[in-house]
Formats: sequence, C-alpha cells, structure tokens
Amino acid sequence: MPNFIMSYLGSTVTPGEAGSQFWALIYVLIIFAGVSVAVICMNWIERKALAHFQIRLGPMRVGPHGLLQPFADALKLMLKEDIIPAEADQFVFWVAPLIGLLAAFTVYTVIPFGPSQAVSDMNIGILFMLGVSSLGVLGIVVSGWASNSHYPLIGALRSSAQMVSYEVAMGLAVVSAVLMTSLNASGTGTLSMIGIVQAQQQQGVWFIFKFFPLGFLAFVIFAIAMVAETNRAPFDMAEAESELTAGYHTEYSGLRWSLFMLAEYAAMIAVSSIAVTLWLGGWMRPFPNLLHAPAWDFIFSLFPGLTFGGLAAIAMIGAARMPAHSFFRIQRIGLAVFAALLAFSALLLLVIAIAGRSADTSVAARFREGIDYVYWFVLKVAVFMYLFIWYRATWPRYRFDQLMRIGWKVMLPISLGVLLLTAIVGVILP
Amino acid sequence: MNPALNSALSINSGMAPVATPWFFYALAGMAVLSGVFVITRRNAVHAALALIITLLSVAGLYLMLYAPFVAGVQIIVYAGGIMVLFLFVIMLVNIERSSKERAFNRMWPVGLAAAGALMVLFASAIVKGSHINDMFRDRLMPLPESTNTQQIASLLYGEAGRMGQYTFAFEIASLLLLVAILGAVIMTKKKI
Amino acid sequence: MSAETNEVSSRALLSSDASNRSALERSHLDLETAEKPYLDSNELIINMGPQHPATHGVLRVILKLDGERVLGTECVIGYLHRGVEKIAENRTYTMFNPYVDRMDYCAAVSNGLGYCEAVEKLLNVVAPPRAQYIRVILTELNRIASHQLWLGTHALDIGAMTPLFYTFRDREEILKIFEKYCGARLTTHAFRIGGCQYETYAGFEKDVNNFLTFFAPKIDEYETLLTTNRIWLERTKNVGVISGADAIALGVTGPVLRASGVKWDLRKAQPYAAYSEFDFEIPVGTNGDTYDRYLVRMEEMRQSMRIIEQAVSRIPEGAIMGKVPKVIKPPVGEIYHSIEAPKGELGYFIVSDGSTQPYRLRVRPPSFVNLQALDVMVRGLLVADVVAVIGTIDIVLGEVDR
Amino acid sequence: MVEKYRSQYGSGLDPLTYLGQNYLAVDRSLIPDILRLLREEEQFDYCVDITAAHYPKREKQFDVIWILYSFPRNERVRVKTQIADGASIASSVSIWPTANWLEREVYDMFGIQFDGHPDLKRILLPDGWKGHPLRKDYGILQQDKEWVQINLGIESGQ
Repeated sequence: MPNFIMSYLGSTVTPGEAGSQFWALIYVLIIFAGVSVAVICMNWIERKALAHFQIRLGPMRVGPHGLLQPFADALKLMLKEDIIPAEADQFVFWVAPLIGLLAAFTVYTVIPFGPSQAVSDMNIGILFMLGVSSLGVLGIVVSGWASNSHYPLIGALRSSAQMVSYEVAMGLAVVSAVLMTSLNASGTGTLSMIGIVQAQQQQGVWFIFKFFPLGFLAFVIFAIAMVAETNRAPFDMAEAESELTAGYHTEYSGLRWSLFMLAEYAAMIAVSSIAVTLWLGGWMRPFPNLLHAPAWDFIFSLFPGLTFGGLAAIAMIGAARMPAHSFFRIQRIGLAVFAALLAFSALLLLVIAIAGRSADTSVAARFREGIDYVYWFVLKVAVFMYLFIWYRATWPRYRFDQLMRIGWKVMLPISLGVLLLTAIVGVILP
Repeated sequence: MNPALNSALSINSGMAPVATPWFFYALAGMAVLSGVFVITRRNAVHAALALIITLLSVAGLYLMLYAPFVAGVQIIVYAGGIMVLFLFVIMLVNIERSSKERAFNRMWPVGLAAAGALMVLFASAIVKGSHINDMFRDRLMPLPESTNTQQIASLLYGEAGRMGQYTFAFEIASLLLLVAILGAVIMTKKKI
Repeated sequence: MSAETNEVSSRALLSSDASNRSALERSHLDLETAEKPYLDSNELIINMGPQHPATHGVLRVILKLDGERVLGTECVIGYLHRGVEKIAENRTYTMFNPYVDRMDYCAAVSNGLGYCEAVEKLLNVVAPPRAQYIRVILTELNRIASHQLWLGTHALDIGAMTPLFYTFRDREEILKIFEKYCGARLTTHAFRIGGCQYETYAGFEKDVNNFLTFFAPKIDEYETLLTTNRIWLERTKNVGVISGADAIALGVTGPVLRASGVKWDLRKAQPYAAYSEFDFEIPVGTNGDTYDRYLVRMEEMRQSMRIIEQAVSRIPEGAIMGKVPKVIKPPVGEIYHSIEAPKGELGYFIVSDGSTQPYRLRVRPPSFVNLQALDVMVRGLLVADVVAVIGTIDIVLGEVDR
Repeated sequence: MVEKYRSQYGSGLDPLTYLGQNYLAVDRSLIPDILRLLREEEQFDYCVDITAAHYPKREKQFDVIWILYSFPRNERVRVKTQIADGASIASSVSIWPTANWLEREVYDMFGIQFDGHPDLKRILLPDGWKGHPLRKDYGILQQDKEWVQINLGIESGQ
C-alpha cells in the first residue's frame, strides 16, 4: 500500500495520463469536494467583503462572525420547498440546473493545480475548457425557457446572446496566448493546460508580461470577457435583479436554485483558473527562474504555512476582541477553536515544508512540492475571486445593448489586433 | 512539443485504453437514442436538447478515435455555439403552434430511403469486418493522440517551408463563411 | 423620442411660445401611437410590478416590448390608495395634519410644511420668524434626506449597490436630528398650524452644524463613485430625455423640470416660509436626461446645505407659535398653496365652509403628475432604461396613490 | 385682461379674488374657449391641477377647478365652473397633456365625464369599482363590498 501511494506520488504525470483509474477517481473526488468547499468559502467571503465595502457587518449571527452562515444557508435551501411552476416544462425545468452544474464541474478535469496535480492532461486542454464552459449557457437558456415566464425568458435571451458574443473575444485572447507557447526552443505550440504553464516556465516569463503590452492586452480582454461569461456584475444582465427580478432563475427555489449558484461560483473559479494558467504562470511560484536557488525554494515553500498562520492570528485577534459578555462566550470559544484549527494546519504545513526542504524524492519532499503548487495556484485564483467581489461592489450594471456594443465593437477588434500583432511579433522577434 | 511533455508521454504510450467497448456502446447507444428523440419529439426545445446529447456523444466517439481536436471543436462549435443559437431561435418561435403540427411531412419516404442506403453502406463495412483496414489502406495514417492537433495544423497550414495540402481549400471555405455572415447582416439590418 | 434638440436655456424657454407649441403638437401620449415592432416580430407584454424590486413600491407598469425595446407603457396605480382626501373631509384641520406625512413618507416634513402654510393662509395668520427658520432648516434637511434616498435607490436600480448604504449611513444623521427634535424619524409631524409645537432642543444648532461639516465630504464621496463612472455615464446620459417644453406641457416639476433647462423653483419664483431671506442658486440642467437630473439633485443637496448654514447662523429668537385660535375654523373660502417639495410642486387646495373640517381638500402631488411623463421618457428605450427612468423621476407611491 | 374677454363673452365670466389669489368663475359652455385662450394668448402654459368639489345641495352639483400657472408671468389663476351631475365637460388634454391623468382622477373620484379625453377610465380605484368616493354622499366607511369579495376573496377591505 505505501508503495502504491508512493508510486503515485513519485509520478510526474497526471493520473489520467498515467492511466490510473483509481487515482483519477480520487482526484475527481478531491476536486469535487474542494470546489464545493471553495464555493462555500466564497459565499461567506463575498458576503463579508461586500458588507465591508458597504459599511455593514454582513452575517454575524450564525457562528462567530457568521462563519457558519453558508452551512445554515445550505441547510435552509435543502429543506426549502422545491416549487415547479404549474405551467413550466417539468422535465426541462428539472434538468436545466444540472446542465449548468455539470458543465461547470467538468471543466475541472483539465485544470492543472500542478504539473501532475490534475485529473488529466488533455492534449486539447484549453479547447476542452472553453468548449465545456460554453455549455454552461445551455443550462441558463433552457431554464429561462422552461420557466414559461417572461422575466426568465428575457434573462435567458440576454445571457445566451451575451455569452455567445463574449466567447468570440475570449477565444481570440486565448489563441494569442496559445500562440506564445510556440515560441519554445522546439518551436511547437501546445493546447495542453500543463504544456502552457510549462511553456511559460521554459520561456522564463508569465505570458501577461510577454511582448508587453500584447500579452497584457490579451489578458485584460480575457479578464473582462470572463466576467461577462460568468454573468457577474457589471455584466449580470441575465439576472439583473432590479430589472428582471432574478432573471433566468426567477422561478427556481430551494435546492435547484442553489445548484445554479453553485454552478455560477464554480464557473467563476474555473474561468479564473484559465486566466491564471494562461497568463499568470499557473502553479508556478513568483520568480521561479530568477530566484531558483534551493534556499529560495525553501523560503517560498514557507508561504502556505505562514498564510494559514496569519489567518489563525486574525481569527485569534477576532476572538480576543469579542465583547466580554456572556452572550458572546460560545462564539468566542468557537472562534478560538477555529483559530486553533487554522494554527494546527499552519503548523502541519510548516513541518512539511521544513521536512521536505531537500529536493529529493522523499514523501515529505513530494508533499511539499504538491502543496506549493496548489498553494500558488489557489492564491492566484483567489485574487481573481476577490476582483469579482470588488467589481460587484463598485460598478453599476451595463445595459444590454452597451454590453453587446463593447463585445463586438471594442473587444473583438482589439483581440483580433492583439492576435495579429502577437503572430507578427512572434515571427519577427526571435 | 516540449521535452518534459515528451518524456511524460513516453511513459504511458504502452497503456491500452480502458473499457473501450463499453464506452463505445454506451456513447453510440446514447447518440442513436437521442437522435431518434430529435426527430420524434414534438416540442422543439426537447428535440434541441436531444440533439445536444447526440452531438456530445459523437464528440465522445471522436475522443475514442484519438481525435481530440475534432472532439473539442465539435463541443465548442456545435454543442456550444450552434445549439445555443438554435435554442435562441426556438424560444422566439411560437411553440404552441409548432407542437400541434405533424412532425413528419410527406418527404419521409425519401428520408427513409436515404437512411436505408446509409445503413447498407455501414453494414457492408462492418461485414468486411477485419478487412476494414484494407479499405482505406492508402489513407491510413498513424495518429497518436499527442500530436493529433499538430498534424491537423500541418495538413491545413503546412509545415515550415511547405504549403499545407488543404490551405487553399481551407481559406476559400473561411472566405465563403465570411461572405455568408456579411450577407446575413445586410439582409436583416435596416441601417448599418 | 422627441427629435427636437432641446437647448432651452431658461430665458429662451420663458420668452418663446414656439417651443411650447411644438410640445402641444405631440401631446397625444396614449398607447395607440406606439411604435411598430421591428421586423414584425411579436409584441411582448410584460407586467412590471406591482411586486418588482425596481418600481419603488407598488407601481405597476405594463410594458409593451419588442424584444427589449419599449414600444409603450401604461402605469397602473392606486395600489396604495388610502383616500387621504376623503379622510381630510372627515377630520378637523388639526387632526388631519399627521396624515399628510404619510403621503410622501420620504419627505414628511415638506408635506407638513405645505399643509400648515396652506391652512395658515386660509386663516390669515403668519408663523413667527423663528418658527419659519426652524421650518426651513428641517425642510431642507428633509430635502437632503429625500435626495439621499433617491440617490441610493436610483443607483441600486442601475446596479450600483454600494451608494445605497453610503446614503443610508448619512441619512441616518438627519433622521437622528428629526428624532431629537420631534421624536419621530420618518413621519415626523414636525409642524403645527401657526408655527411649530416644539422649541429646538439644546444643541440643535450644534447638531445641524455638525451634520453640515460631516456631510459636505460625503457628497463628494457619492460623486466619486458615480459622477465620472463610465458605466454610470453610459447608463444615464441621453436616457429618458425630456425637453423643457415637453416637461412643462406634462406638468412636470421639481428637479426633473430643472434638469430639462427650466430654471423654476417655487422657493425663488413664489417664495414661501423664509426662503426669500436666503442666498442660494437653482441648479439647471441642459439635456433633460437622467444624468442631468442626477447632477441637479446632487447640486440641490449642496444648495440645501447652504440654506441650512445661513438659517442656522441667523436663526432669530422669539415665539414659535403664531396667534392661532384653539379651535381652527377658517372663514368660508378657498385657497391654493404650493411649496417646492423635494419631488416638485406640492400643492394644497382647500375649500373651507367655515366649519372645523375642510369641505374639500385636494393635494396636488408632484410624484403623481411627474409619473405621467414616464411614458414619454421611455418610449424606444430598453427595459433596463425603464428602471433607470422610474428611479430618476423619483416617485413615492404613497404620494402617487394617496 | 379679464375685461377684454368679458366684453367678448358677456356675463359668463366672473373675475374674483380671495386672499390675494385670483380666480375666474366661468360658465360651463365657455370653458373650452377660455382655457384655450388662457393657454394660447395669456401664456398659462402649465396646468398645475384639475380638481372638483361636490355640493350636493346645489342644483349644479359640481365645481370643476383648473389651477393654472404661467411661467412667463409667474402668476397663478384658477378657473372654476359649475356643472350638474351627469353632465359632461370638454376635456383639456389637447391643451395641456398633463390633464390626462388629472381628469382621470376627477372622473374616478367624482364621476364627471370629460368629452374628448383619450382614455377616460378609473385611475386610483380598480376598474370595476362602483361609486365615486369623493362625492359627499359616499360615506367614509363605504366601499364596494361586491368588488372586494369577488376580487380579493375577503369579506371586507376594512
């Protein structure tokens, strides 16, 4: 058994590629659980961050600082009556949230959290991601139609038009990044997600800085298009609550509605992962080529532990600063326990980092490496998730025709131009 | 292709795909069944959903044929793009009326004949069975999964210093599509 | 929308009759003249409201849509009708006073001021100067509060969540002053016929001055969020345009009229209370679009602060209650008195038959009349703009339906 | 100004002032002309309000009142006329578009018909409601019980 585990840990390829059904299944489960937990965390963070943007406190009642609020919400949504409108198309109404969810989660099969930390490394990874994530719109369109109601229908029409238009600009931006992968020594590009990150590693530069400002422009276009693609503010036309009450999911309630939310957040994480992989060096830590000494490796591998330590400290301060009133006692204890858990994780991570500091093939070193990869990847994705919240708190909503105009008349020409220039520069420069 | 990936690939090149017949029959059955649904469902949206399932199963079959690029394009273009537009249009059509109309018009004998002919073709290919490789021997080309995309690219655009076999046809096709797009825009737009 | 480009400066508008005439020619604003749908597609009839997040209460707008384009609208109102005018006929003048607060509950003080002044006029008494000053201060504070509420909800309608909370934070300070002054926050019933019932509490001036220094940077804060925000500009510029002539023909008043370039404010045109003693400007827009209305209201908040500042510094000593009989029995006659409420001209038409109860009391609600312009403003726009325009007219359904 | 029209229209016009506010008592037959004149010639371009009052004991039961304002003159004037129950009066929607809803409200509350109004129907009360609440013979507790029972499914709205 240890040998079996070691055989995997020692592998340099993804389980899908190695043909290991067992490990692939484990990975799928880990990712499914991880994404679900991430969505729950995101739910809490979004509510808290949004609240603080808006000078409120946000959830404070369920658990210390509302930490248990997402669980309470989930419980509530699961127990809520599941209403299917009488005039709705029963089957399609039932299947629509599943389509969205399926599309959002399928994408994760090719997201590389590390060189071997992915379910599979598909040859056409990025194409697969774009294709599958574009299937998510089917769920929205179909749900709007099946509700047999005007507002959802308008929401569905809006979102289908919006997603189809922004996919074009998004695709062109992606292609310009893919073009850059071909500037290796071998002169062959790749569509594989892992290959793209490795290309950045070999070229020694994140693609966001490559051919400045071309890479940056492509990245910005992608960053805008991905907000439109996930129906988030300021492009949340499909569910604009002040215009269409709730857009495509107006008629949904309970668990079905929560599936839509789950799909939306999963899709947000997925597109952020694409952006990170394509332009921000994926799992790579900052300056892997510049600061490549083993000492630097060690210093950077301390970051996960330190991050958790910082979180633990914040939680601890929060517990200490709670009012000294008997009403808050249980909350204080809860927060302290939470802080202790975080601190324990921090300790564990630090121990692993120190134990695996030598770059050999020991279990600890392997673990340390894997943790590093996942940590840096997740950190970069988290920045994007924060941006999503920030956008939502700051900007008014675009109008539908303005959105389309920007998509077709601004983003598409710019991304085409960037693509052409990238190709030209790529041919001339080396 | 970067060396790291190449070395990675060499590890599993001997791996046989798992449970291939199972996947094949499941996907093929799904494709056929939902294909039947496409033409029998009176509700246009149901038919469209069935068509999406057909397209996805076919994409799965492409994957099994070591043609991931075609599979990806199938998903992104047909399932993702065209079907969304289909649904878009269907939603604007009066569903109540169309669901009352007869699903089959008088062209159905022709359709049946065409389907029968196609079936005979496939059957003959299957009957030849083990000789199937003989049928297209001159076209048979080893297409390992890893370089499939690259080979398509070199067919279309050519490799360094050599024009691709289909570059001209490819460009003509894209030009044709461009003309079609412009035509559609001009026909529907009152003023540009 | 109206093709006539509207460059009416207030003077040009006041002197020329031609622009008004053109408004007359296009004055049949019924649904029959709705625009034709594009490519003969089906019209979509949508009920917006009465339960809808963006209709500010129980307004129901029936939208006739071509896709997302609005071909015509019809407002269905009356969901909040409480028969205020009928109630007035069955209450004494004093008893009716609190009822007016419930009409425009966002600007209860203004409503009370209008009613008290109307009855005072009918009685032929004048409130003492100190009472007038207190009235001005509170009314202007209420104008700021009303505009804050408008700004928050309007921004929320357009999708900006955050300004709502900022404005509510600052509105809270005003409500605190109200609460300290008369014990109520929303439906204040601050004034009595003949003056004010309550003397200002100790530290009133200080509180008001504190508020002014606190609030001045807050307006800038709102403006940094919105005024030059690109999305905000795109969503509000050239949306819901109404020309000055159209606005007059439709009886639109208040900031909506001023944003269309008509420099008309009852505080200047026919000064009431103590307004003639203060120095302030009337902001005027040029385009009559949603953005101009936004700017006008933002500037009005600043001007209100100017008025409050002057009033607080010059508040005279003296009585706060005029010579009003215990039982209010105005002589037979009728009176129309109107004030500049935050939403426009708020008028009271009272017919007295010499008894203790009004024989007929008519309220001329600004929201009701302004709402009529919605149809003109949203024709040919998109659904999203309907929401923006409803927000920018600044209606309060309590006042529309009464 | 009033003198001019008085000579033109005879005795149907009566200028009055109360508490410094001017109003014209006008005979019903002259209303359309006078309103149009006020709008076109005298620049009363803003129709502030249209309302009515009910005097059940009079022969002509209703006062209909137009409150007008002139932007150029900064002046208000009220026009008042008396009409009998069931009689109708010319609509002024073609003079001031704003009269549309105001007249609808007068119709809703008093049951006064306006000839030539594009869409004269109830505005604040529901369409099928019986009675006109601001008439003096309509009690303050009175309501259209039948309507409430049918449309709201409850015994009484109070």
